Amino acid sequence: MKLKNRKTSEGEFFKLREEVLSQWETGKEVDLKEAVDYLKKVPDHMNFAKKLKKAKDEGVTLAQPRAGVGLLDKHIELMNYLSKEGGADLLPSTIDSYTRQNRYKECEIGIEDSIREGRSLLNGFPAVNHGVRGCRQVFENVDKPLQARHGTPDSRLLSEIIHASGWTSNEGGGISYNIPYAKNVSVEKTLYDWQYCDRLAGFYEEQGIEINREPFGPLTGTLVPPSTSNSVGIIEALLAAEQGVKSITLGYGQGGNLIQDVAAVKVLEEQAEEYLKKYGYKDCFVTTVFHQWMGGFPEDEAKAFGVISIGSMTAALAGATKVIVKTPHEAHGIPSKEANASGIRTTKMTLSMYEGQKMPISKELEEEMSVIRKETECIISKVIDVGKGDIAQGTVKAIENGIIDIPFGPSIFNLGKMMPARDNQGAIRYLVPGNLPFTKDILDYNRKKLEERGKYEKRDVNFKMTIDDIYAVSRGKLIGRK
Amino acid sequence: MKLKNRKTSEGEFFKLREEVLSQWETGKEVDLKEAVDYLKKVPDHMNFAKKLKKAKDEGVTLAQPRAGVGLLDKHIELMNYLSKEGGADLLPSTIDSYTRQNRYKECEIGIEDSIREGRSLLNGFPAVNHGVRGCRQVFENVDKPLQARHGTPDSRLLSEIIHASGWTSNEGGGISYNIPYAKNVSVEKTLYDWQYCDRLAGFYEEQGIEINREPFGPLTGTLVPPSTSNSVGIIEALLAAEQGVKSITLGYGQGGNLIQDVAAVKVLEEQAEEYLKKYGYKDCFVTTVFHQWMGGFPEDEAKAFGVISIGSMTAALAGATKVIVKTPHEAHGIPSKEANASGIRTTKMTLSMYEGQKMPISKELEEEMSVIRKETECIISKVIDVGKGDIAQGTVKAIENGIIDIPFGPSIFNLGKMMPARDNQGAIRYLVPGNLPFTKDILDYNRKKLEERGKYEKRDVNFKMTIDDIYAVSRGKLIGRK
Amino acid sequence: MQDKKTIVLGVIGSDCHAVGNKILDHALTEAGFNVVNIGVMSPQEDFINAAIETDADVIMVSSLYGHGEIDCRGMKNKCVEAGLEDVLLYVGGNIVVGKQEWKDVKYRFSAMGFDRIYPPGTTVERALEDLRADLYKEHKAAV
Amino acid sequence: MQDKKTIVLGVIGSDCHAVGNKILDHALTEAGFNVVNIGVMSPQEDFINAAIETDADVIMVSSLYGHGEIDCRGMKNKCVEAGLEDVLLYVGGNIVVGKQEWKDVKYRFSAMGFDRIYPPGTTVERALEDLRADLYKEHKAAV
Ligand code: B12
Ligand code: B12
Repeated sequence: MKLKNRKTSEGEFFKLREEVLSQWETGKEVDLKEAVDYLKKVPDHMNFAKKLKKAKDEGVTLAQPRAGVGLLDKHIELMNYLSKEGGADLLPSTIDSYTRQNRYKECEIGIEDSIREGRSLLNGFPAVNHGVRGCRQVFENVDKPLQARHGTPDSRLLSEIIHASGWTSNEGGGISYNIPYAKNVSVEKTLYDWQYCDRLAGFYEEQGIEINREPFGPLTGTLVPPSTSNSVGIIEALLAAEQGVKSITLGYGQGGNLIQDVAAVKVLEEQAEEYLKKYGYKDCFVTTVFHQWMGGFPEDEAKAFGVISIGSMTAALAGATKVIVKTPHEAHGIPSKEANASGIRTTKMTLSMYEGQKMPISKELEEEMSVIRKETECIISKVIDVGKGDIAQGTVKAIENGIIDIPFGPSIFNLGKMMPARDNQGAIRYLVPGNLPFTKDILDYNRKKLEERGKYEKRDVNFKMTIDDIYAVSRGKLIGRK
Repeated sequence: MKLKNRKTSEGEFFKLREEVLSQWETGKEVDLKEAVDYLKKVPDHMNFAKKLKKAKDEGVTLAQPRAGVGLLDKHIELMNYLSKEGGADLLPSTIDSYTRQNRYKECEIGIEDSIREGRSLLNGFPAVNHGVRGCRQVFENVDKPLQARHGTPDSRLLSEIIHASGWTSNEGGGISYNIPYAKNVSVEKTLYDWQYCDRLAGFYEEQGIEINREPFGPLTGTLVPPSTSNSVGIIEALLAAEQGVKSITLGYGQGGNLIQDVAAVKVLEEQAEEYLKKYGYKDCFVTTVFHQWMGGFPEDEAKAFGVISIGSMTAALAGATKVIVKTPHEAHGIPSKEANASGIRTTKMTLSMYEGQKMPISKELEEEMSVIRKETECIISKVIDVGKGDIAQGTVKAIENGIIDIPFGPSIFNLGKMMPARDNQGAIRYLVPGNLPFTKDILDYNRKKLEERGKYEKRDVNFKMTIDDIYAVSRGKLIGRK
Repeated sequence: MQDKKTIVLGVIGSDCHAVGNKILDHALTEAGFNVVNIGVMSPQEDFINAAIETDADVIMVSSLYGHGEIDCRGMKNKCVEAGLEDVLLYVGGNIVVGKQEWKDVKYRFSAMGFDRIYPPGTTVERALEDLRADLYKEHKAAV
Repeated sequence: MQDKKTIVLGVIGSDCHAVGNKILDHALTEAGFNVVNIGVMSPQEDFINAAIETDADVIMVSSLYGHGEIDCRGMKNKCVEAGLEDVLLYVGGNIVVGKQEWKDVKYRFSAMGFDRIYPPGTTVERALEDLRADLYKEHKAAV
């Protein structure tokens, strides 16, 4: 394995496939030729990439829940419930945590236990264990496009199985499904494995089948400064594009300051398109996804509805192509299907009240956009720099050195020196920049913003702010004021 | 009765009082001198006017529910529940519809029936029947300032009773509690009766007791163009100020277009202060209240939560001093106390996520502010004009002639020629201007905006749009698209 | 549709909710009925007098504000006394205080003598369907 | 506080939720405990080995992701086998799949041998109070 940002040749790819498909018995159900034929018959309204393109063209924001249970029939029931009772525009299938760790044997146990106890003991849908047969059964029994949503460092087999089953979108990426989700998996390995997933999507594209890919924007969901997650998203977009991916959805997790959130989504789309063009990927179609608040939720359901709505509204005003929906059960556990559907309905109501309404450009919005733009440029150009022009190699080094540093990332490969905190308007700033490659201007700006808050609250600007900010939303406030 | 906009002399006022207090037996419980002593002992945190002033100074938005039931003990229980379980910042007491019509005998029956059947058959708290004794019992058993919220054309006795009981705010006004709430009551009579209520508040102010007055901003709650409701609010503010009222809260009911809503609140405050100053009322303190969506609600509770949140958010971004809270039961009936509290919690969560965040000034916001400002100027200057300088007399004529014309107002004194509809962004415009005294520029602007929508929807610009718009929100959309 | 039927429309009691009333008027008229709209804040007597004067086929009572139960008591009796026993009596809106079990509410109004009882959010289409069924027996539906 | 007590802290199973773990580490250390944090994605064995090596007084297991019930099975037995029968076993986070009746959940984990079982949203203060009660018998509280 020698990681390089260059398109995997068909030869290499097919060699790798053999190994991948043998990782679990259901691998042999995947027949690429037959899969191409199957996918060619998927109607437009069931194709994820096409539905996103249509939404972007029409300027509407689609709503997508997260959901998945262990057993096949229950999962199909759940998907239909969310589509019909919730009004979901796009369907997910959240994959369980054992599958994410490629521990398919434990999935088997989880499935058996779930059958025996009559309740799902798995926290998601074990797609690999259910195989192409099971996944197609899901696809053939729903009325909206399907996407796998997971958090899997090595999702090669999973990707093979879901795409062959008519699921036309796959979430994840070499950074975003490693640092927040794994502890011991090297970045090099994950990037390499995600090149495979991207190459698979690219292969389908070559056959005229549109497959959507979506880097996971929110990362740890906890006080991630926009330029950190935007940089990761853009890098993963460039890596995907190199492997032939055309439909790319870039994500951002709500921070809570309306102007910063709108700015982040706008700059994300703008810079992604610029970078893709700059590096010669001319026919990519970029859409955006806004994640409703990804940090700790309030336990009270009424308050949770407030948090859900505020996210939907921001998504609409930012002009995001879709929004990922939380539920009133978020603080407690995997939601019941009823709670999940109610989250979608709240979201859809909010979205449709603001359909066509966008946040107008103002001095404040421009300033915020410009800050995020500059910070992101610093990060990405440094990544390319340390990679000596190769962005894949650069990413490995950048993470090692803390050029990319994801707050609270559990991975031992994450430097973890950077610390974020909210400023006096609730925007997320770099409190301890660690090794982030910022200019003095940027560092001063971040500091100034945080000092404003310190002064207002008459407190020192330090890590205590970060801790207070982490708890704040679950306790009913955006900013963890002293 | 000769209506004139001039302060009622103390002599006149005390003469009128005798008659007012004899309208129902509880009137004799009011002893003004004793009441002044009672009110002087009300601590600051229980004074409505003071709490509003503090909120405005601190830049926060307070949340106030609507609520009232027929029986005293149940009402006290309800108030405390909303304060403790809901987290209401200010307490209401919504008055029942018989009291609003001064039909105290029917209230008596309603109270008796409610006791017998063990459930409230009245749609609010019959404050006059409960008298000073009952109303003080409420006041002494709650921990937040109290306001009477009603819809009473002649609320003189009600005002006497509530203020003497320590309730330091009263909602209503000569236009806003007539046209939307009454059928046969002349405008002249209502304005006259509300001068009394204002004079009473003014009397207390003279004794050093701050009493807050709040014209009812949303009127019929149904597609009211901002300049219509703002004009009414400003006129009622001027009338109140003449009678010595110092603490004035002006209201606006959410329209649904974010920019228009923010613009409306900002211009309302700005113009009210200008007019008050212009007419020599120099020491008035103006605050604003934003009403969450006042039209037909969706039946689904999850959707209702979305509507509630979007209103809260708009209130926060507009910088309103308080927000009036709806509940997930809105489409069904008077809410249970649990539903009411959950509406408050959703609201408070949303407000505190946006605490300190305001909508920045943009070209779009400025344009909208300027339109509302100009329209309002046209209306108010014409009112003064037809009143030959007397704004009270002008108001009577203005309503007769449709210079002020409230959409769907049930009063036979309302002209009802004007028809509103939404434009392509959902902002409320004048579709049929009736007799509104607008310049050609303004009329053209309104027309142009509506034509944009007509073109987009490929439909004629006519009353069918209005009807579709009336139903839209309860069906999950802001605009009643074809 | 056969002959033009007459409907007396109004909002009962001290109730000022005017929007639904104006829309019902508009829609029923458009659907070909002869609508006699006595408007908001109408006592039982006004409904009955209007029905006598116009030889109405249906009285449609709206109540939104929560006092519907008190306001509608005895109305059927008054109709019968006035010789209007055959005039259909409909009621709709938000006819009781609060969100209650619909079947209980329906039972109580049914016992009061109403022929059709409608829950919050009833569409005009639904009302039209029932009117046609009841008045023209085109497709008789169970209440 | 008397002598310094040792706590082994970690997130069990394939669970990657790191935020609560980092905050618990910070807060327990600040409160004067000797915290041995084995981090996220830790198998039962890692908890037990750490407890043996550091002569721990408490093992605090976090599980957020929903597989807590599967991951915690048999842990008490392994502790006993390793001679750790006296080490307190706490568990907290979002320890089951979904929003379930808390008393049922508590019962199941209690039967598995856990000494203290915490629902979602447990504050650090609550944990500290219990730790002090259990370790220093300052104010013994019922579980
Ligand atoms: C942020 C988050 C994430 C981030 C985590 C980033 C990271 N690496 O840390 C990301 C996005 C990556 C993520 C992923 C997943 N998540 Co997650 N996540 C959350 C969320 C929103 C907040 C967690 C958090 O950080 N809270 C803040 C900290 C400070 O609080 P805490 O973790 O609860 O810990 C405190 C207390 O609980 C207590 N405590 C914790 N442990 C213990 C132990 C003891 C002994 C004591 C006394 C106290 C105690 O003290 C801590 C400090 O105050 C929660 C929901 C919520 N709570 O709102 C879901 C949640 C935990 N996640 C959930 C799930 C299912 C997942 C996924 C499996 C699937 C998915 N949705 O993608 C994956 C997990 C993959 C894996 N292998 O683990 C579920 C768990 C469901 C369940 N139990 O039924 C939750 C509850 C959301 C939900 N309702 O569905 N998640
Ligand atoms: C707008 C509104 C107001 C406006 C009314 C302006 C006006 N003059 O018209 C204002 C703000 C003034 C107001 C005042 C009050 N309101 Co109000 N109001 C509403 C609201 C939000 C919408 C009503 C509306 O216009 N809907 C749109 C129209 C098109 O629909 P509709 O009226 O329901 O009518 C349709 C159908 O119901 C049906 N229909 C109606 N009648 C009939 C009859 C028959 C036979 C049939 C077949 C069909 C039918 O067809 C109509 C057309 O489609 C409702 C709640 C809601 N629905 O969301 C509360 C609501 C009706 N109001 C309520 C109350 C309590 C009041 C007040 C007493 C107190 C207060 N909150 O201030 C006062 C009333 C004073 C009085 N004397 O009447 C309550 C009633 C409670 C209950 N029944 O338990 C409601 C339900 C809100 C709530 N949940 O508390 N209100």
